[in-house]
Amino acid sequence: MPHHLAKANSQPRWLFPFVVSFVALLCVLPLARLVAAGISTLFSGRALDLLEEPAVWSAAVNTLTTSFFGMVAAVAIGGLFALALTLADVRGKWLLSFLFMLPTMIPPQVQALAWVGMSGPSSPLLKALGIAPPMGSPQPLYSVAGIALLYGVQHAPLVYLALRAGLLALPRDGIEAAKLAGASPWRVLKDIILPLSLPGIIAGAAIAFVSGVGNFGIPAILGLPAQIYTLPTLIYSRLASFGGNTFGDIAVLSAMIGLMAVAGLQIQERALRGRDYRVIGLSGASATFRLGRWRAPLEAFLWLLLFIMLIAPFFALVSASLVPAYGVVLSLKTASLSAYEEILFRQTVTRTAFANSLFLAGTTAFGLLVIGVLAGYTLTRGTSRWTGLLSAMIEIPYALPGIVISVAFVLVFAAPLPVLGVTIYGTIWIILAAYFASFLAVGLKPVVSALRQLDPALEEAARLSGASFYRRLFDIIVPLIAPAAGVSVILVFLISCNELTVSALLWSAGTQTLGVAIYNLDDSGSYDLASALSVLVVLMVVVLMLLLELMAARLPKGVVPWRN
Amino acid sequence: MAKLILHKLCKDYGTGRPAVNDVSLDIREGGFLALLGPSGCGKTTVLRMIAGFETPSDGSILLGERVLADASGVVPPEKRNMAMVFQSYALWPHMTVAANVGYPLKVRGISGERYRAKVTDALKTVRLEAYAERRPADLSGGQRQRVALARCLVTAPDVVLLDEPLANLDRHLRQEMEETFREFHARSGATMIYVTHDQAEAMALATDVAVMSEGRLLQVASPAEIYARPEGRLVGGLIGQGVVLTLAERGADRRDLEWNDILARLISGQSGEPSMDVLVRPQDVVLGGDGLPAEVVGVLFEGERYALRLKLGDGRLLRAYSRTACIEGERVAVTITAGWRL
Amino acid sequence: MAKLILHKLCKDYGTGRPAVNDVSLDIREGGFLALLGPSGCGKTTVLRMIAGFETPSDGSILLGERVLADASGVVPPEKRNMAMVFQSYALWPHMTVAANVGYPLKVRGISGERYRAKVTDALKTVRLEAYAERRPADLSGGQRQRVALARCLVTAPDVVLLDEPLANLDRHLRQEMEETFREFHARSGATMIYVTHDQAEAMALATDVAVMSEGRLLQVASPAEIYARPEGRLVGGLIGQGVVLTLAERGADRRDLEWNDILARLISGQSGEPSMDVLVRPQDVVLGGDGLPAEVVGVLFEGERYALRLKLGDGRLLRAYSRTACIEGERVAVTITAGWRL
Amino acid sequence: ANLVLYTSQPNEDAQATVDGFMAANPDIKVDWVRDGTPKIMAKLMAEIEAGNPAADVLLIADTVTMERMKQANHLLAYKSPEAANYDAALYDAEGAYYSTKLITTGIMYNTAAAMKPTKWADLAKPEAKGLVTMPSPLTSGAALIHAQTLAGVPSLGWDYYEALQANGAIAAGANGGVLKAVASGEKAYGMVVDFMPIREKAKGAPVEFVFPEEGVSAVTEPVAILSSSKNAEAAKRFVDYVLSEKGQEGFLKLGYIPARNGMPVPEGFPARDTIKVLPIDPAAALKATDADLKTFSGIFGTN
Ligand SMILES: Nc1ncnc2c1ncn2[C@@H]1O[C@H](COP(=O)(O)OP(=O)(O)OP(=O)(O)O)[C@@H](O)[C@H]1O
Ligand SMILES: Nc1ncnc2c1ncn2[C@@H]1O[C@H](COP(=O)(O)OP(=O)(O)OP(=O)(O)O)[C@@H](O)[C@H]1O
Ligand SMILES: [Mg+2]
Ligand SMILES: [Mg+2]
Repeated sequence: MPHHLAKANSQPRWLFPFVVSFVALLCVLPLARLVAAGISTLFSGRALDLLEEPAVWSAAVNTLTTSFFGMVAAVAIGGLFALALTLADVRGKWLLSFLFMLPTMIPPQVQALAWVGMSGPSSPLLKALGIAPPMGSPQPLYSVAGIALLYGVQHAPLVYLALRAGLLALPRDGIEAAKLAGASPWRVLKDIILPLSLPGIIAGAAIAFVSGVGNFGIPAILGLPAQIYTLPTLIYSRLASFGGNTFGDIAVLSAMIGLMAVAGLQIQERALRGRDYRVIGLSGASATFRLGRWRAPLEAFLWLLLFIMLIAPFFALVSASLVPAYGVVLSLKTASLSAYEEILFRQTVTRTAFANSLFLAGTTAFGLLVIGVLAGYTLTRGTSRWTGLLSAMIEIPYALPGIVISVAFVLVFAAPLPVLGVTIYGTIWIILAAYFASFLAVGLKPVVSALRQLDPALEEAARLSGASFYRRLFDIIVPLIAPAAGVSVILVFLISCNELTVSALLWSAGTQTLGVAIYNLDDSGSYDLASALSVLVVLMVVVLMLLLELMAARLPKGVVPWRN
Repeated sequence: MAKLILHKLCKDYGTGRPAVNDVSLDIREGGFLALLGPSGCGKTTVLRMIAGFETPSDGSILLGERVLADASGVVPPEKRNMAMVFQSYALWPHMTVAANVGYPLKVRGISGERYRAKVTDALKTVRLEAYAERRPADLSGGQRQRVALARCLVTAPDVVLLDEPLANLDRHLRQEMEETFREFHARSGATMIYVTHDQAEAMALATDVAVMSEGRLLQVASPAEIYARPEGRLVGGLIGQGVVLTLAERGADRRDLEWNDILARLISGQSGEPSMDVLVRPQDVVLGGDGLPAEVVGVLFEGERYALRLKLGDGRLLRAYSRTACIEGERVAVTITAGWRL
Repeated sequence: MAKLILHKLCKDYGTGRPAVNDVSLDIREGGFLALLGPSGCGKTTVLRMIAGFETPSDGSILLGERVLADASGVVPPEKRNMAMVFQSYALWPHMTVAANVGYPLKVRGISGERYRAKVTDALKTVRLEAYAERRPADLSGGQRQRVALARCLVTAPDVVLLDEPLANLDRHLRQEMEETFREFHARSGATMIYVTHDQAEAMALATDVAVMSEGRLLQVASPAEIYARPEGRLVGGLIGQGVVLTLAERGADRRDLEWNDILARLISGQSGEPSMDVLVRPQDVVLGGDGLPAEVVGVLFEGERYALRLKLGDGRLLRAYSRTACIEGERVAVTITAGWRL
Repeated sequence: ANLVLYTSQPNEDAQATVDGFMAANPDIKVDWVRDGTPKIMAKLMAEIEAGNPAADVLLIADTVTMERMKQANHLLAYKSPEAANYDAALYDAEGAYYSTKLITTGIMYNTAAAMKPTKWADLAKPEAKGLVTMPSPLTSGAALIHAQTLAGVPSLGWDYYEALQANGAIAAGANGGVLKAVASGEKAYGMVVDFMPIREKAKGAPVEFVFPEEGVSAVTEPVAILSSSKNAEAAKRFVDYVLSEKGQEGFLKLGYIPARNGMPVPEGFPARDTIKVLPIDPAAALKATDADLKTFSGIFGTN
């Protein structure tokens, strides 16, 4: 039966073409269309002019520095939580890790405002302590360092999630062997745990870095007062003065961001190259460290961090939702629930927005899980020379500010689709497509790093048992990378649940998302309503997480990230 | 270096059946203990408690005067100065072979020329000089095991724990490695505990042999002693290839039985009589001459000789060796030159 | 079922030295081939190519008329209907023991009563009925290996590949498992390929023994043949515990040498003469009587007997067995009853 | 197909406008999309680039943007009969766009502030050092027009902005950010559009709004029909409606100053004729935009 013969590739023939065409359709095509729109600019002298503007370069430098230091901060905070909550005998793990998911859910601009409020002249906390700076004193957060710090806070949970799955797959006996070799816990961490979880750390760092590159809310609030522009805020201000060059300009600026993302990817590949993380004879047992007298201080520190990152901004949000107008001091007298009443019972848009966002976030999360597993499999097991290019193509859309993605999607999808003759523009499907493109990188990263750690023998054993590609995917691979898959779903869900800038241009009547609804309320001066809606979103996420908790017993082990 | 004392050691993983149950054992300073026992009897668990990876559910472990583990707490593994070959090797996949082997040295602050010399030395002993820069994933099973061995022997530990360290090596390497252990033991004076399924290995290496079964310690003695004078059916069945015959007791007072004693009881057994267990090893079953008639029911070629299973007239089975080939069904005469009452 | 043919098989991992080099081998339908060879000689690699995990760099693999792998492509493992025990077990940590064992059945669409019966049966053969609901992480090393075994034997594969399947089992289980293999082989008629370091095991089980070294196939023959008539120094040194003596050739025409032949060449060797290699096995070295004088230089207790290393007057080393204890330095007389010219 | 409106009015206002129109024209259904001017423009331009703009009617912040659209031939010239009731400066002579209301930019201050400013010049005084904030023309259309307007006033000019910069004023973000900074007490004074502080004050926020003596700038939220509209008839009726007395009353109710002649002002505002609106020529302003942005950036060091 010579026709049975195939290359020794472990994947079905359609897989690579499928992944390539998915990426081509959703990631490459829109960006190519954007470049085409700006092509006249690119080839006229305008592009050069743009590159000669010092403002562009300083924005590029700001983007790089803020994202880099933001990544460092996120890796430090997220890494600390991941290590403490997966490997150490910290008490209250469940609650700590449960709460640690939530800072991502607080919209970046809200987070930034809360921090400004917390540390500025009007800070209730500082006022109570009597150390509030006088009105008009300079705000230390209005700086590159401030932006980086908030990136760190905002993206630490992403690092935590990406790293956690890798830590769970660490071989227990490898850690034991190092201990017995005489290595102190600190050395074990440095020599064994960190290097072995490098794929997870790098995945988390990359997500944090790229999230910083594309972030708009934080530099808009913290950077602009100090005239610190990053590429997204620069793009935004270019859009504000819309002219004939705008598409060309944003194409050029996007290309710069794309280059940064690709450079980041290169560094990442370099860091991982030539190493092997396959855990031989995966045991499934995980290790723990006894902290002894360090436990109490560490716990206190974790709770303090959590307070600053989550509880303080969340209270700022809650109090903003309870006062009738901005600047009114919250007291029993001034507090009212009218904003909630308005949001819940009078504004019909709220319900639509909840429904839309839940649909979008859920579909994106699970859709990208499927695609992420397939693409991750291709990228890690595949032998094609094109995998490097493919992962770059996947990376770029996430790094671009949402507004660029949405412009690109409008450009491609505003006209009816060829052949079919229908247009998805103006429907919810275009938002979904844009989410798929934007968040593929987020969904993919944890899965790829988990696949890297997997002992190939486990899959081989399944193949020899006669399991076809689909069988072993469902029976072996997915359950084995379940923690990473869970992380991928939760990350994408959280990010797309309060996503703003992608849907901002793509929504139309009836397809508002929560992010759009909050932004529009905020933008039109209804801060109380915007805050109330944000609080409701956070509560909704908490409820969803609790539902997940109830189902946890029926899910594969490790899927629910706050359970051990 | 000092005496290693296990005192009423217990370990229950919470599965209902304790994995280790009330094990008390003194291993003298610089002793070489072989731990034998069927698969799943708790050998690895004992080693893991000695190394400090598992906390005993009960009992204590002492190294000389120093309490390593008891109800009040445990000394962490990194402070015990022990070394171990893991049954699963536990190599670090992100390090090269040389880095794996050198890691315990690095931790001890040894570097430069001395580090390199020691690593090269250790790799030479396990015949892996040429593989220093490989990653564990690119090695064969036996090569991985040898890396684990080199890593274990590269420092000067007080206690060396070996969990089936030679299971994946061929006979030649095995003999070489045994030699290495013996040398290492003599040179360093470390206390060694050696888990193995290969009895010849255990007997050849150890100064003491301990036999476990189902979490309990059955007997500890020197190799010659335990081979010659096993206590109880379990140990008797486990050590050597012998079969256990149930014979009428009938006033036997010695434990060493001779052909006459056995013959008398073999031919005239009555049910209801008090009985005793007698261990008969195959090398004590001699074919030919005028013994009892038996039928060959199984012949296995072992290279050097044939291992036979024989059936006596009354259905009892015996094992024997033969230098020449036999055919199944052949009838032979057997004499049992020695038996040991368990 | 059909003949399995390896034709000029090569595998180079890109390390400079090919792991498998030009191996050609026919395994007859329903044959039971034992693959022996030192650690790292390429045994696992051969199995992995047969299973389809590695693509041969060169050569081809055929099962009867069916080409499994050649330059033009390979049949994927899932279409080969083979089963394998991995050296590293490759158990799925997320499944229970029963689910691990039953997975190949599930893939084949067997469910319900039949599934349960088969799984229970397989677990019974490896004595793990009580562990059906455990996870692999909570098992001992030998228990894991037994799960891998059960998973391998639960279906009816055409070819069974066993990579040191008994390395972590004690002697009793080992014997039982050997028995299981034999039965399975007889019942299913599957072609079996068995990698082991234990020669006795290999000889006892296999219908054919293949010896590899450094990626090359040295000899294939029946167990008795390969033991009695090994070809070349390498195989001779590998099979059995013998030593290889270099003796003057001096017109020897037979390969079976007797005491007289050996003695003559032992006492009057001149340098410069053409020489030959003669394999002398320890069981052929008899102590006592009026042989050559020798000194005991090493004594290892092996339980059943003592393994001695002897030094002849001219410094040549021999190995011998003794039922009684000897002391190092003792002088004995030896006769060599047989030798084999390699 | 439904009439599609792109607007930058706040949500509730947009809904109210559309509701009013549909009540008056029950046969026309309106879909509307609301976003900040830059975003809605980005969306529209991308649609135009893709050759399939969805919008029929635009109702967005400023005439300068409309002028740009007009010069690119994206707007339909329509002579509305209602134009007669409007000051000629408030609509395009060719009928490409019509102002619908006046949104002025004045000064707001936190009631805790030491000085009560009455004119623009007060913000450059030492009392206000480091306490002034304003929206950036780079982010806000209203802020751009405001800067261009003040720059055209002889007593102020770009020198005024230089003085502000020297006095530690910052220019960032949009009007909402200014409102928050002043209301929360982070800053004491801000340049901001009128309706925000007036509404917030009514809700109890500690802020005040003043119309400075020199006069205020205004954006006029013009309405226009896209030349690509497939619903031109309905679009024309929409334009007529917002310019009609009925439509203008709607804006009044929402708290805006109607552009139509002879209309009252909303509560909290001084009488219409006491508000001195500084003039601006959209075409000239458009031409000067790039240069003005550069000047502004030069002063404030933004880009
Ligand atoms: N993935 C790999 N990359 C490079 N070299 C490899 C790889 N796998 C095995 N080798 C090398 O190929 C040779 C043969 O390996 P193989 O695993 O087949 O040996 P083996 O005969 O099974 O040995 P053992 O008895 O120790 O298991 C070894 O020298 C090994 O180092
Ligand atoms: N983590 C665990 N949780 C629960 N039971 C365990 C765990 N580890 C081992 N056991 C059980 O404890 C018993 C003893 O295990 P141990 O690993 O000590 O056996 P062993 O003597 O080393 O066996 P082998 O020779 O097969 O390696 C076994 O029955 C095993 O199933
Ligand atoms: Mg064990
Ligand atoms: Mg092998």
